[in-house]
Amino acid sequence: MRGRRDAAGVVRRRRKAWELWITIGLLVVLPLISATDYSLHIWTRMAIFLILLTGLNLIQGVAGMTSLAQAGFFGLGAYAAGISAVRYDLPPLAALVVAPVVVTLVALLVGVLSMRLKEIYFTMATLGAGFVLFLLFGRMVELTGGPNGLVGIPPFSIGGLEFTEPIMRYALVAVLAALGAVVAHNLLVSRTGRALRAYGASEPAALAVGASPFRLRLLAFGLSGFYAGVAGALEAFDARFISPSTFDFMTAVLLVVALVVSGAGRMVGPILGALLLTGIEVFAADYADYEPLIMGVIFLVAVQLFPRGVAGELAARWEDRRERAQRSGESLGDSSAPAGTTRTDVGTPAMTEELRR
Amino acid sequence: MDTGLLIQVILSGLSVGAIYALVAVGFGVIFNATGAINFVQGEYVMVGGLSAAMLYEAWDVPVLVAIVAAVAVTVLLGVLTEFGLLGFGRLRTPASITIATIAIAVIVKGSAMLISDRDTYALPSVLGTDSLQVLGASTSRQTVLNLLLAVAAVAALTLFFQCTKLGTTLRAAAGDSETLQTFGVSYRTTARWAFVIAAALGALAGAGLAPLTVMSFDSGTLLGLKGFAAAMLGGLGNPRGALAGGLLLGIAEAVMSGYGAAAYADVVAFVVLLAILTLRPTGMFGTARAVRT
Amino acid sequence: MSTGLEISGVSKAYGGLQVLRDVTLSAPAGSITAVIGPNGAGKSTLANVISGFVTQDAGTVAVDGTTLPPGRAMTRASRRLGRTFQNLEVFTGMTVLQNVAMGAYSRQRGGHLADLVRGPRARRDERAADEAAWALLDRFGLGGRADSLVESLPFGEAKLVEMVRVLAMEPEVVVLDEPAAGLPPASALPLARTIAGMAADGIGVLLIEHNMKLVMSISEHVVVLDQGQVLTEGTPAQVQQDSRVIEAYLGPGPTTTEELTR
Amino acid sequence: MRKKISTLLTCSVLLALSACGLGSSGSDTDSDDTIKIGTLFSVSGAGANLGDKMRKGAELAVKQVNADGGIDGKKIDWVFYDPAGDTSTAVQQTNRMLDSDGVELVVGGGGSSGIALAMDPITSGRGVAFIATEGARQIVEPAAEAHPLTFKTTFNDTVMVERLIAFWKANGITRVAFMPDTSSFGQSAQEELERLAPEAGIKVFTAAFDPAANDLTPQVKRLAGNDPQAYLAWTITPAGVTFLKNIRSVIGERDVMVMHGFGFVDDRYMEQAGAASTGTILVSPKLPVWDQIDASDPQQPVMEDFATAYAEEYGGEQPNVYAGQAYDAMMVAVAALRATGGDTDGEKIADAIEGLGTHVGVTGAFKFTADDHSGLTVDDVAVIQWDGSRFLPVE
Repeated sequence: MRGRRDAAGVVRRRRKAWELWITIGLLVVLPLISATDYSLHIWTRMAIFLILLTGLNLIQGVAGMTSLAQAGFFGLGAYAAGISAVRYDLPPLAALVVAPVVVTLVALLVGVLSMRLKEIYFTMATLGAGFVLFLLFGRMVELTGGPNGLVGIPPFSIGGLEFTEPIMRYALVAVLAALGAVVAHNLLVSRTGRALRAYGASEPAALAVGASPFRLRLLAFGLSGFYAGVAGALEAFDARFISPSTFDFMTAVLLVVALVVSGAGRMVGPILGALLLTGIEVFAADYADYEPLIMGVIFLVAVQLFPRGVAGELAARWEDRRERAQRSGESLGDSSAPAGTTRTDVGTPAMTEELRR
Repeated sequence: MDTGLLIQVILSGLSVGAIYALVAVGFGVIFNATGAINFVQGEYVMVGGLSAAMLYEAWDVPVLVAIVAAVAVTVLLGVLTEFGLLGFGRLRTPASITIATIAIAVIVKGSAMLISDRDTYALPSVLGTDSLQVLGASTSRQTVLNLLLAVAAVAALTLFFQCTKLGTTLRAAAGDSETLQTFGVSYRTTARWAFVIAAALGALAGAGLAPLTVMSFDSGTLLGLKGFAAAMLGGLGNPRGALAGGLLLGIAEAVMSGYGAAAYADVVAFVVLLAILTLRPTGMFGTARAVRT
Repeated sequence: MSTGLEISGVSKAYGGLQVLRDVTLSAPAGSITAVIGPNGAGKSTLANVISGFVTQDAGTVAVDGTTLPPGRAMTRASRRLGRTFQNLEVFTGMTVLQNVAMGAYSRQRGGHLADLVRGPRARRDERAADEAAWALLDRFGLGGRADSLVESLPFGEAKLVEMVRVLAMEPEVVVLDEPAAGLPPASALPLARTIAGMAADGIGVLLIEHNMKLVMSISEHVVVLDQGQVLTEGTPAQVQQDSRVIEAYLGPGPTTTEELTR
Repeated sequence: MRKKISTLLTCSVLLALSACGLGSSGSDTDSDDTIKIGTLFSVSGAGANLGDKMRKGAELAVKQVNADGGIDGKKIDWVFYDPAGDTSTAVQQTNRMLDSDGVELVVGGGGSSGIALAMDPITSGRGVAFIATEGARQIVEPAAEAHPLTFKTTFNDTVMVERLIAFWKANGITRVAFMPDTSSFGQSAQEELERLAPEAGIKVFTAAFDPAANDLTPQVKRLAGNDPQAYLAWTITPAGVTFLKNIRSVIGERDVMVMHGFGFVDDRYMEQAGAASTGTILVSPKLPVWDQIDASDPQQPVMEDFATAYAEEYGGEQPNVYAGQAYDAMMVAVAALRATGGDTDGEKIADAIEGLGTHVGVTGAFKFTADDHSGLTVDDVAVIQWDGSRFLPVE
């Protein structure tokens, strides 16, 4: 933190951390709100979604490349952990390490093959990879148990201590989710994170400053795989039973949509997305027949209302007010300023992030 | 070498391939006009087939009338899709339009589930059910009709894109829709025409597929993804490429079912998609386009 | 003091069209060398070859005596060669401070994985880069804009940010690709002062530009490019009298008003 | 002004979604005058058609029991959830049922073996009895050691395969072409057939297919190469119709036996296959041919009452075997509750079910023991044939 810079400089650095503290704060507060077995089960699922979306945010939000492979990687992590625990009797702790490594390697392989492709083609390569993984989960019966799923996964344990109590299972996932959020935050504000975002904003300029697009995006995609591996292993040890249907194409779409709607690229996007996904799952329990239809409508309305995601929209409005305050010397947060003043267009067509990609 | 099996594999591949080709052409039309991937394309096939079968089974309407009505219903759905995507004027980049088509696909499938009450419906073939024996293998007249349908659709579209005014505008839109607007061509009208054509193609594919199997609200999704793989194989946006891609993909799956591990037949489509994207993203006949960064 | 930029025997053809034909020129450190020529003379291609965005068919590009690999634009930064772009290339969605700090990207040693842990060393590197960026912003009067999103700046200021970003790379050589394009006449003077400032810092500036007033006022050496070849070179004064230069720009023979109106 | 509205809308949508996660977690008080029975069937997503029929079967049972006074005066409070074919949703709903809805006994395992397998550890973990309506035998085997509190009212694949092999032997068939789909249903039948057929001297040639396949002629033609005397498909999905159409076009008039597993006993599917389905032989519970069974069979009146009551309740719709299995599962639960006087303790219910002796249900005569938690035998299986308009028993 630089002391002698004026308030704006200092405020900028702390604002980013503010979004990280929201994420960790929620992870701590949720079990305090309601700690029945059922709520803890919900919070655990929410935390697993948070890990998945934090990983996806690195490639989708920061690097600006849509990936439909996250559900496939999520499944690969779950099966890697489940199989090593059930078929090869690996202790759960070791399986929790093996799974992310396996998924990262596969993600790097897919990344090497598809990273040079332009936006939509990269997305379709990830769709293909995700779908091949999903089909293999259902077909390789001796290894994965096929459509019947993999039964008899032991609970997570370190040494003799078994994590069977719901509060302990939540604590395990929440701690890893918080750790994941901190690491993602570090990357986001670091030079690497900036370079990744810079690459999304202007390819030529990023090359000119010496940022290697291929290496950066491969790192982001590999990391998103690592996060999915951790989330998969936790899902395996939490549910103690995994079957292919949880990792299908619809889940891959839901993950991307939840992140885009909540604000890809922002630190607070993943936690909002995780809450949304868990809310939908709980909501779906009551209105079974109409659930797909309702979810589709909410999703379309959200995409139309917020091309840059909820958090993106809220942040943009906050920045509008802050800049107007700066220019006209009003105090920050003076809400009397006229709402919705449009930005001054720079010479080339309006360069909102949305248009630029 | 059992030639009967080889012929049967090829015939089966062509039969399924014709449907993939029709879906692939649909993807191409929308990609040319908007640059986006239309995830609703698979559901157009479902809506076409399902509405034809429901009209036939529920109200005993002659098969041909049911098919024509089904095409009309699907075209209306196409116009609604365009409105749902571009009507609000907020989505501009292909990426955001593509994500919005996913939302609409979920809505269409959800509504179809409610309307069809999760039931399955069948539509008899216009040409009767007895099979044709060809060189020791067999196929159905419906398959021949589907093949003719696919070839005719591709030929018509190729001519349409080349010769008609609207066709050239649709092709130009693929290049740069902003400049097109400066020539007074409304981006919305070209997009609407593109969705009408794609929906009609989808409905025809559905009506062609229904007699071969049964239709349910769930029949569209996987078919859409495989149709996209075929479009990529042939070269996205190129009608002839879509035909070749569809037939080749159908035959590849049939070979896997006939000779390889039949259970993995479905994996073929996505392995092909991955291979094409990494080795030759413009596909076999695609125009060299800025595909790599 | 580095010896600056040397280009020898650079040729480039697109299909049948020979865009650059055996171009040799140099931009010594601490001086401003301009490249002028009519549209289609190959100026932009030259800039792209030097900065590695285009791979030349023949010839070499060297900075401070070391030859640079053809193409591979991202290696230029670590070889201390910076460039700006004809139409503005800035990192939208990021603040002015972040845009300028990106310039120092290749000079920071920290590995990507170290950024995950962001230990003390990584934080120190980052602070150093931000400090340097602040210094540059103050020097060019952009301090107040540090936290505005770059797309909210007027065009002139955005162009300046791009130039300051190049300076943040602490380059030995800078290629300016038509910096004055699109700028109102009033900004020409501050632009000239900025470019002169760069040369004064010992940077070898290669100025590719149409604005004759700007070129002639600040360049020590001018190279005239026509149909991909070096027509002539010399001091601004020599080049302005050279008939071949006038002919290249205005076409052959004295153009009387009658000929024009016939 | 527009921006203000969109902000409010967003926040309300998000809060509403996560809030209802909190709202429902408060558990209802256990009013003592009802018995809470929880059920999961997939009425949307994959297998939706099947789930819908199962829901109606179980619903009919609850209505009948509550109509004549419930169990010793306690009415059944039926809690229903739709996992839409997704296992993780089912796991979460099961937790919710047992933790916050106060469900004391679970009937119905989501309509797919994968879901039932996932629910079993949860219900057993809480000492709650679970009566599944799904096929995979792993749900209840090994009964005594691993699944003491879990039962099911469906046929084990073993029983069906044994009946098939007996039928093939009786008709001198030694070469069979087998086409299972790649679902759990097809997969477990394939294991049983490949285990039991060789002992009976029957050669089995197998080629699987994906339930979403639109053309099975390559597999059929490939198996035809082995000149089998019978073609057997094993699926519950519409692809079974494609199988029938493809068999007719590839095999034509050659007299081979075209057969389906008990998953495909559905007259609607048969009609949709048109002429291609005439003569198809299926192994099945007796329900589809209940009017052909003479009254001496104790199961006949039970099936008749169920069929007529179901048709009355659901506008003349004919029940299929899945509705029958769901109805039986609920009735077995009710019988056990009557035996324990309404006590829903897991062990007591399990002992009661194992002590029911013969419980004549719609699907068959159940004889649950400590080691057999399916309770059905080869005699409960009928071999039926579709004559073009209805199913008829085959001698």
